[in-house]
Amino acid sequence: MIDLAAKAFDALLAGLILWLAWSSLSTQDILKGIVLFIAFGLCMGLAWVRLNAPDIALVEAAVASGITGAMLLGAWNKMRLSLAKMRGDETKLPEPGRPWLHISGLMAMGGALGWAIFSIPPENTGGLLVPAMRELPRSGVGNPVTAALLNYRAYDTLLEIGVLLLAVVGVWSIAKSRKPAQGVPRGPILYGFARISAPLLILIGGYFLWLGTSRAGGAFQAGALMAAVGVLLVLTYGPTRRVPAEWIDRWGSIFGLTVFLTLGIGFMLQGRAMLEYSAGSAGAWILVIESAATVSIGWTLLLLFLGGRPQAASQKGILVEEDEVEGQA
Amino acid sequence: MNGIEVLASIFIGIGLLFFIAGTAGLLRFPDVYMRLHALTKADNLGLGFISLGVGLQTGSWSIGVKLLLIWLAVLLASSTVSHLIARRALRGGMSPWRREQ
Amino acid sequence: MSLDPETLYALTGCGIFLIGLYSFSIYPHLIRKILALNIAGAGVYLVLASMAYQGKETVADPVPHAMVLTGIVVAVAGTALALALAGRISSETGKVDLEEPQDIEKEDE
Amino acid sequence: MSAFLSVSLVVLLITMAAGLVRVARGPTEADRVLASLLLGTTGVAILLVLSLVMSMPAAVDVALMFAVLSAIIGIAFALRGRVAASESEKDLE
Repeated sequence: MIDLAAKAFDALLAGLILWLAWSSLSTQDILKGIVLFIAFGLCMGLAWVRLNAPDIALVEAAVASGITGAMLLGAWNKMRLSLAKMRGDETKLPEPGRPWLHISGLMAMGGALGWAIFSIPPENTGGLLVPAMRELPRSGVGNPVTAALLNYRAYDTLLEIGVLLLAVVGVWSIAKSRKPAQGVPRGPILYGFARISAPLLILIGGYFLWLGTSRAGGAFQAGALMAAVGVLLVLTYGPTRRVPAEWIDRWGSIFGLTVFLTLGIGFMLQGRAMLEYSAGSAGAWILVIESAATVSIGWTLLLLFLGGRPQAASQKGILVEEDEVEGQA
Repeated sequence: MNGIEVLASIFIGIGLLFFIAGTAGLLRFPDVYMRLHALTKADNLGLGFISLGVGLQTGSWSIGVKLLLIWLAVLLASSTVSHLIARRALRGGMSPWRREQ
Repeated sequence: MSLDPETLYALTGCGIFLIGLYSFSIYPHLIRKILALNIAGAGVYLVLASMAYQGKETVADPVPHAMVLTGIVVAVAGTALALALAGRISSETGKVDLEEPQDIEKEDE
Repeated sequence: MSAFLSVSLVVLLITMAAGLVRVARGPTEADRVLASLLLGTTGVAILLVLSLVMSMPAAVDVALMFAVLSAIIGIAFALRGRVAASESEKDLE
């Protein structure tokens, strides 16, 4: 009975994931596509838990359906507003050409992928599980995923923070930041909500950061929560507050990478390989790096959400949406 | 199966009923304002019962506090968001549904 | 036929990868293309995580999990950059797709 | 007990799938966003029960993450800038 119900759950979830992927992409209505994509992220979160991957589920919850969803909504709305201003037509698009060619190519690819899945040897060798667990006591943390991210493969994480920074550089050089709409009234309920939940979110972010050393959690989860605090505050108070000076954005986003690199080079000067922690103190160094990375990841994700370089804070209340058509109403 | 487990399953069962009712409301009610009922009342009560049941079953204080936090966060979020969306719909000129229409 | 959960999820991953790739190549709207890339990426992560799954009772292989985490964060960075580019394109041209160059010339004439 | 929990998981997932019908059908944009919020609540409930069935306490943390972030999307949607005439027409449909 239990086994049957578990199988039914898995099959239903897999079907839902496939249906959501298909329907979020096949609709002409972009908002519908985005909302279905957010629901897709929720179902993926359930699938990660089913696959014993709570770390991925946490990141999926925070990043994929929180930050990416807000980013997509903002970009869609900005595009819509600027098209309305330019009298562009969003719905008139050329017909997709020759789908059958694509479909036959993809059928062949799907067959090959399915064959590859079924030809994986059934006796599971465990991959890198055995060495990863063997070295865990020496890695300084209790969670094998954190150990893989910040000890065994710390280079990956270093470069990943670098990629986030590069994305900010790219976004800043092609666009001005998207600003919260001014004409939409906020109201006491929203202000009260922001006042209660911003500190709560920061507290929970700290909890996830600390949790990462022993269980599922870590810098990315905590950083995404910090970014969510930023998104909430920008949306709520954005039209009435000054834009912070640009040096704060710059230092906030490179802080983590700086600490990470300084420590890596410091270890090299002590005669070890880059990011090779000294025996016994690995746990402390990992916590230092993770805390610095949390600040930077949060800041970077917030800057990415803003979708461009923030405008200079010369006067108060400058956050007038340039593409805002509302004033004409 | 001891008493606590029976109580936990009863709570989870009540929660399930509220979820089913909420979804039925979401599907059957005629306009966006009525569908808000399904969102803000039935489902949040259902989540409350389910977290009560799960909390009884695990019997751990740290998880209990987390469950309470989850419930409060969802209550806060759904009441704020539905207020904002309903107000925006009303000011955007969407009039509530009436029977005689 | 009975499927292991990991095989089921791996096949689902293949399916959403194909759906994403198909939509990416066929629909011209830029935001739909970005959504399609994200969904195709999720398919790849699903395959990787189901390779890592070692059964109900044991811990899963942490290394693919770490790779998927890195992948998700890099995908967010790429999505943000792509959305900024798409916004810039639409504000410059008034269009939401990348139209063929000869069509633009026709309009100019 | 465990059999009951496994069955209730399936029931919750079915209610979630039914809620998706509202996301797909609309008719207004507000309907879609509200329905997705409701799906989030159902997802949190599924995660809580899943943490019992799989005896995985970390699933409660995942539920906490979903719960505290569920408001962001809705707020971003409700506070977006408006296109003066065209959108209110669309909402009225």
